[in-house]
Amino acid sequence: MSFAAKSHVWDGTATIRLTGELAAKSAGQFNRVIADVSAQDPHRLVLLLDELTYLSSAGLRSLVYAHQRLGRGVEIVLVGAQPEVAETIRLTGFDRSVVMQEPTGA
Amino acid sequence: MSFAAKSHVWDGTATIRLTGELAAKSAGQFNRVIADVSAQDPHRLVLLLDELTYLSSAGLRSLVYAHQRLGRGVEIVLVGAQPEVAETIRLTGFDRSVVMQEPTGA
Amino acid sequence: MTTAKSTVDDIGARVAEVVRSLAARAALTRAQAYRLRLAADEIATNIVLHGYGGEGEVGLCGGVAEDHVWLRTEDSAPPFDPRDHDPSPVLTADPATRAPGGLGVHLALAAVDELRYEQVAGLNHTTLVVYRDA
Amino acid sequence: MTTAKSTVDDIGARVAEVVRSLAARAALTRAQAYRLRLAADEIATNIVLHGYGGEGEVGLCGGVAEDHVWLRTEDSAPPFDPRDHDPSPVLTADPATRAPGGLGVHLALAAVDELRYEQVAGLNHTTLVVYRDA
Ligand SMILES: Nc1ncnc2c1ncn2[C@@H]1O[C@H](COP(=O)(O)OP(=O)(O)O)[C@@H](O)[C@H]1O
Ligand SMILES: Nc1ncnc2c1ncn2[C@@H]1O[C@H](COP(=O)(O)OP(=O)(O)O)[C@@H](O)[C@H]1O
Repeated sequence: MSFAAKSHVWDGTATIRLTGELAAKSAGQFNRVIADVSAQDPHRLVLLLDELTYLSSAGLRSLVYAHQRLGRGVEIVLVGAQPEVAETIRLTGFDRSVVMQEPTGA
Repeated sequence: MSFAAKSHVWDGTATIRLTGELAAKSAGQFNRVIADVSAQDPHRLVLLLDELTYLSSAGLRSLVYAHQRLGRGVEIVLVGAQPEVAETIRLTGFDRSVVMQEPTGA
Repeated sequence: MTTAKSTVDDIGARVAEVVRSLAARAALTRAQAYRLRLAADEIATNIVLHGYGGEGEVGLCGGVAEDHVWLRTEDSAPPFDPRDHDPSPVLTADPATRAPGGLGVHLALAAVDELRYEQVAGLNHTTLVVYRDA
Repeated sequence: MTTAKSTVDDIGARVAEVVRSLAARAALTRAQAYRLRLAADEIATNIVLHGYGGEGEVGLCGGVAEDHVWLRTEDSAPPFDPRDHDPSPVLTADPATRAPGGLGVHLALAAVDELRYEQVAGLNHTTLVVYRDA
């Protein structure tokens, strides 16, 4: 059940690499990283998901939080989600409000 | 669930050291060792139990088998049983038909 | 004596452990195991959070049948049948502005092949089933 | 697809795994965990051997309550209530000449603090309880 979120902000783009399992236990940690990067007013948020092995609804709640914290004009890009994670995002309609990219398209 | 039974017979005494867990899965293996040593007609069977960490009724069935295979005149000595194993032997009345020894008394 | 009640912070790991063991025995595909874990995590986390209000006892059961794997939660919180929950208001809302939450039961129902709910001796029994034929 | 029915050779390891996890959560003493494992091993091995005649499905459930730990087997073999089994003929016989066997149910009943048996929806539910106060 390990989870890590490493972020950096450069030229208006905030990038967060998620590693491990984003679920009820780890959502608070992710929310704190989102709050940190949003304080730097990025105009784009890129989440690198290729090492995210598990995502539950508690993690999706963090995505909603990111949306609302960053504001409407900020694009959220999800890169390289593993198949099960991508399926979960689609099942809950988040693919309509974010841009989903294959890793090579990043 | 590992189990090992190492035996030797010397001067009419068969000694078997039991290691690990003697349960349904391992009882057959122990029975084969008993059959081997009984073929050498020992007059005494010593079971070294200090490394036996688990004993279920399937293992006690092997003790009955040993009794019957070796015959009435053969003494069975159990040495150094761990507390839970010793309790199981007592609960099933085997302490009446074998000699139970502390390791230092062996 | 520790209380050992499950919390939102540990129930997920317990569920994952049970699913791992069932998946190994039943030779589930990675996708099947993932779906069972996700559904069980959502259901069990809800029991702790909404049913008990933060912490409480959740019994976990599991087995492998000829054509399916099943996992059941048992709890003594107030009755709640996940099949009665309608997620459509949340799903049709704009994700950027909708209220957070309200997705767990929807995901659980979508992830498994069957979800059964019964009350047995005053307890909630919620059973999740994943078919073994992929 | 593997059948994954439990056999006498693997049921013991499954039981041990469930007990290990319960014992860790409930901080059982070594002796308490041993007693729960022994009883569950005897009951579950009997279900496979006597109930199913060699192999069959056994569901395993467990939980930690305020003052006890419980483990339940669920099986669809013919009804068998271990509490009805009288071990005294075997126990009073001379161990050197008695028939082998007939000790498992006795050990199971002696090892735990409670053993409950119910039929639920045509299944045997056998529940073992060990109190947490040593
Ligand atoms: N075990 C439960 N007991 C009581 N209410 C529940 C239970 N599980 C879910 N609910 C109710 O159903 C709603 C939807 O649950 P869910 O889809 O998981 O979303 P969320 O947990 O994010 O609110 C919860 O907000 C809660 O009101
Ligand atoms: N689940 C079961 N279904 C049917 N019969 C059983 C079951 N468990 C035990 N029995 C019966 O009870 C007897 C005693 O069981 P036990 O004390 O474990 O000894 P053993 O298995 O060595 O015979 C068995 O021989 C069997 O006839």
